[in-house]
Amino acid sequence: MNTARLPHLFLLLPLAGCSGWQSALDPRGSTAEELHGLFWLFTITCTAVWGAVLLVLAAALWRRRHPAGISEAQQARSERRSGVAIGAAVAATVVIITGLTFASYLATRGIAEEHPEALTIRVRGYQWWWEVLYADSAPHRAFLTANELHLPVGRPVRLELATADVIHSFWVPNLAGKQDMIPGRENVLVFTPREPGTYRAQCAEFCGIQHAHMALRIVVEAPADFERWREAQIAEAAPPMTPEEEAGRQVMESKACGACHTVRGTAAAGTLGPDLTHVGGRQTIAAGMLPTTRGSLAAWIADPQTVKPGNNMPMVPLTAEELQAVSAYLARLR
Amino acid sequence: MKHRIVADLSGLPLHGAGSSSQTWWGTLAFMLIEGIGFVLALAVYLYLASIAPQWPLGAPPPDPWPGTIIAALLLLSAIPNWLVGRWAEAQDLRKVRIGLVIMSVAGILPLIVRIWEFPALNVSWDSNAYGSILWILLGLHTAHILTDVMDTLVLTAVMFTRHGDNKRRYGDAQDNALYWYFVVLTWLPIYLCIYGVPRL
Amino acid sequence: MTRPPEDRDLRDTALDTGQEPDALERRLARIWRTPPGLVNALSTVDHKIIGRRYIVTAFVFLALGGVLAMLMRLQLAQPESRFLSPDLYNQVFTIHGANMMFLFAVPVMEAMAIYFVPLLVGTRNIAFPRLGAFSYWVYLFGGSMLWIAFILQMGPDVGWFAYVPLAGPQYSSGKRADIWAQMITFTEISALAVAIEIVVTVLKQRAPGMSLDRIPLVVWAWLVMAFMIIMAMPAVVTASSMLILDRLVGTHFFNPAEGGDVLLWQHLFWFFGHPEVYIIFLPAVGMISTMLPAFVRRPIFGYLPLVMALLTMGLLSFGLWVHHMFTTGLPRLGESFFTASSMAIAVPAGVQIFCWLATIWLGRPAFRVPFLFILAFFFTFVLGGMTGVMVASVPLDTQVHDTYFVVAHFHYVLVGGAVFPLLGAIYYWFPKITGRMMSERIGRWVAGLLFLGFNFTFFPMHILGLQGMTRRIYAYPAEMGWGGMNLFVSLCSVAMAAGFLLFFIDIFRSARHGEPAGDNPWEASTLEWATSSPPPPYNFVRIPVVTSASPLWDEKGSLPVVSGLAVNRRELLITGMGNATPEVRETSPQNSIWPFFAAIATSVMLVASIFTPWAVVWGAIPLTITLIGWFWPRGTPEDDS
Amino acid sequence: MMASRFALLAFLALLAGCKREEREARLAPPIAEAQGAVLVMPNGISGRPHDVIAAQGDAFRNNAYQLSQGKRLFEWFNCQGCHADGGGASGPALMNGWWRYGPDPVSIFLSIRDGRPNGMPPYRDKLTTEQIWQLTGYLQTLGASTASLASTSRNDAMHSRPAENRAPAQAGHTTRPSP
Repeated sequence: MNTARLPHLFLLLPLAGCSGWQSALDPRGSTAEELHGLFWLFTITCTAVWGAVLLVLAAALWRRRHPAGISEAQQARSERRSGVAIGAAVAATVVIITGLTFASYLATRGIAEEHPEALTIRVRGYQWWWEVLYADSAPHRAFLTANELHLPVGRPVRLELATADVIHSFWVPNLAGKQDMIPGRENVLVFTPREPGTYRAQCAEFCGIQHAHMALRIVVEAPADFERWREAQIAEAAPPMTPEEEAGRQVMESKACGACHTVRGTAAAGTLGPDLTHVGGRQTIAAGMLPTTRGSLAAWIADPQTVKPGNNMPMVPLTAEELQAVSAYLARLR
Repeated sequence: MKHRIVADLSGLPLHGAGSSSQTWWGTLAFMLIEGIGFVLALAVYLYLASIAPQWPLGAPPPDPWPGTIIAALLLLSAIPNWLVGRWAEAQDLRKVRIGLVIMSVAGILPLIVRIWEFPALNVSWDSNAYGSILWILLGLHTAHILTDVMDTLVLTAVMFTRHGDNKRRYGDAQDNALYWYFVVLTWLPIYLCIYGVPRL
Repeated sequence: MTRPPEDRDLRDTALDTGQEPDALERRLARIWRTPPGLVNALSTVDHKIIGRRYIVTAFVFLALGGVLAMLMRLQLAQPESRFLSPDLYNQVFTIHGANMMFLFAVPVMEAMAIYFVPLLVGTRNIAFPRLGAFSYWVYLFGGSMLWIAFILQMGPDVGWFAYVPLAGPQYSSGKRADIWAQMITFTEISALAVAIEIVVTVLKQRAPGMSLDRIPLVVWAWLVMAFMIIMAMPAVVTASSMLILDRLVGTHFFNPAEGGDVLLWQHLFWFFGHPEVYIIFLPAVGMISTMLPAFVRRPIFGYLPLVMALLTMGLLSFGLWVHHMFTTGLPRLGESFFTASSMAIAVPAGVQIFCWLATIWLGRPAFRVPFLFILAFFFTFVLGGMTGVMVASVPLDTQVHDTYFVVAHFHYVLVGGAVFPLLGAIYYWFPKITGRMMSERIGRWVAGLLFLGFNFTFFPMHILGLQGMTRRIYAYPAEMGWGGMNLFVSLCSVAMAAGFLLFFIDIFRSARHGEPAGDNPWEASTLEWATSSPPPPYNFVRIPVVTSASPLWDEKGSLPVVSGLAVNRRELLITGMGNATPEVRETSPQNSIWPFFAAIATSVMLVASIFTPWAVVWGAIPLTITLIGWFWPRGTPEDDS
Repeated sequence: MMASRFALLAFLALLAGCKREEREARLAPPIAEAQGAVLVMPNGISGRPHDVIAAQGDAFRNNAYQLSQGKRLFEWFNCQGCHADGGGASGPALMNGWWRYGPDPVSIFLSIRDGRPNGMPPYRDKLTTEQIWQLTGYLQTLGASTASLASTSRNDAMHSRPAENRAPAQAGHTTRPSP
């Protein structure tokens, strides 16, 4: 039977998937590393068991003859032997299962440890974007951003996960396992990013029409870079530099934009959509749909329902000049 | 394959009672299904109570009188119910007829009292989760009384026709009595939950 | 109606005069038959006719669900595809899941039970056959409702699990989630009805001598399945009723702001949902245990451990539901308990595998098509079991939960563990149902295409999941690098679809032109092969007597039977629960149109109650009338005693 | 016979539900533009808006998706700040079936878009025309004496008024008993 040879082929395939910026096989954080070890322990053990079962099956099929005229005594003996073999196999199953359960219990304990000096960030899921709040003991140093998380490398993080509407699930496979965001409850996720880089997170619990496009960037950077970023975020929005940008700010304030979005330092103070104070400095817009460029901002504002059908941003009627101006202004907000 | 006859079963009875009757098993299975439904509803009640900051939620405890009267009526009805079961076993048509009429009345009485029990809960189903689960528990039990009363009424009617004097009908009467015990028994934990738990 | 006096209590012994050789057969056929005509077709209570309808309907739903699967694969074949809109895609994956679980997998296992349990235990009809007819119509109407709703853009789009609050009143507008909830009610009513029939048939209608240790393993499996349905399905009916009440009359079961709880839904749903998997899986392994002996030419090795394994799995499956909720932030200690219990179920599953291996080891395998499906089962299901051990671990589950890894896992378990054995069982029992063999040559192609197509379609999904591809997404950005593997998966899924297509072609072809099968084409050992193919309306001319677990192998030459049953009315034997000693000669109901009417009344009530709660009140009136019509005595010979 | 007639009936009933479930996330721009063409005084001095305009509002009143969007906006734009979930506070009640400026959709549309004296601010700069129509559709279900099949249901929030699909709204609106 070639059934016995196929598994080797399959075994090679996972190796192809060992890297990626949203991959559980490429751990870059404390929790993910722990889980990665556990994953290979389980995978190797299970593959061995699976292989053993198929080998026995193949052997059983191979010896298929069994002369019809076998003696009663022989038959009874081989049945007895089979009974013993089954007993042994069951015992082995129990041992393996117990071992794996214990290993997974140990891993759970290691993961849940809290650190007093952890950086606390509140992440809130919305249909279909993420709100990120960097709290601070001094209220004026707290700030809101969206769809992008910056973390200093090596420092434990404590994410407080909540939702504004339905259940979402926060998952950065490179850093940690997932944790749901559930109405009426607050969950906490603790981990330590170990290597700088940009990772991608995605909502893992089905949350409605645009569940597929609810992504989050996680930028893990050196502590100094993180502090610089943080100070920049605390600041109010950059002032417009050109007349076009000035016109853009006026559009932002006078048209429907400001009813939902905040740009700190301007009259736009809506709280229904993502905070746009530093939108130009983020890597993506629309929760990971498009890279942040002036062009993609214009495309998004001009027709959000074609880019991301069903999302809650309406198509605000703007003239071509207004559209140009507002996208120039937003791109400037670094 | 050729047949060889090894036994003649002509002498077997034509209808069995109790565990020899299919309908008895069917009744049992229905009671199991519905019993699990009740257990789940009660579990939901206790689950909601366990996560609530206080219980009952935003309402005074329910007024216990109508529920207590129903409990008393149901417990009392167990006596004629037991008698009907015995008369049915003895295949006494006249007594079964009388008994079933009594049981029809005994089934309708708690339904009438129940009209006052819903307002006595002091909470609406759409006020909060406490009100919702209370109404569902009571509604579920009411539905069971209602179906058993319907069953009793139809059976009573059959008993007064030419189909009445038949072993099968006596079996039905026994199964109906069995089911009524179930309706009575399920009320007790529900009663305790609705009226007892908020007063703990 | 007056009958000639000699008809009263006429028994088969009276027809043994030898003057007419098949007088008994003709008499029985007249009593048990379903006459031609539409009304009679709607009235029949013959378990074989109902079972056949049930099986065919379930396979129609399988084909429809498969079409949806292919639509999804077409959509996902390339990044950011715009072939399906997100709104449509969400309906498609929801209906694919709900359809496969509620309209195919569970019903088809029940359907096989309706057809084969009476034949396997040696009786003339299933218990409460009118309930079976009712169950079928309710199932058909409920399934049709879901698909009609889909055509009308009212298809549920909340996932087959319908988590609140997404499926709740605020976030799911319109009637889509209500359609889902009421489809649940339909299918659960029909499943519970069948479960009762199976329980009573197996416990009380077994052939004399078929004591508990001689029951065919598949019947044990169906018995455990029936009990699991009885224990598990009320939970989902409770949950879906609470959902529909929340949506329709404003109750607050799942509203955290008013004392409700979102996780309550998940607890209730998975308290049903996990046993559900075993409800599908246990009959399938039962089929393997029953088919295997015919292809290795020896009785199953380890009958008792296999029965114990079935019972243990049935029991344990009720203690695992939380492993679907490992990422919801429940207390750690509880999670560890559920890890342990989830892994523990690997032990009885292992026992089964080892017993089958021993059976093959000790026997002489014949590579016929059903046996090929059993081999495909081994390869696929054991792999799915292994990934099952992985998802049972809390920490690992936090990485793979809600990713394509899980999609791969449960398709391995459900397709490998249930559909492959089921297809094997269809090849195995098709000759009994139709009297004709299916093609061995096409069958090998079917098995090969499905086995290869399945593995190449679903194995890469493990890797996709580990690479971060989450479930239930209608599109993914090209930059994720999942495009290549998704295209590969979509291409391979065509092979799988071709396998199913070929299977259906073979069914149609063989039903008309297949080689005549004879009574026992596999020379198998169980009772259903003791009667003709297809079985006559009365199943057995005389009720067989069982003296071993492999009656047709151990009774060489002639089959012991009993006589003395009445032939002037539908009569069967009620036997003791433990060792099947005959207790009563009981009647079996005649055909009736009322179950059909009752099913219509039920359907009207359920569909209307999606729109107004008052439907429960006025809808109850026709339902009551039809039920009275159903149960009102008719004074037929079946009513005598 | 009976079965086929029943099937036909069920089919027709469902067909009627068809439009109610359509989810049009994006109006075609010309339609969106036409929907904004509501003037207070069509002929410059007085007069009623054309019926066609009013009919455009129908699509928003009988479609479940549009109504739920309207409900979301009602919350998002803090209508309850003045109208208190429809019961009325500093602003008038919205669920007693009494409309100060008339019950027709166009009047409601104009009230939202252009504002009204004594405190109702104009929303023309905060909402798009489509959104104002969605809100209008939703408001009409608030005071309905019979609930539309497309009507929204309760919110996952504190319970301050009966669900919109429980009509007539006022009848079911009892004050909560105090503990």
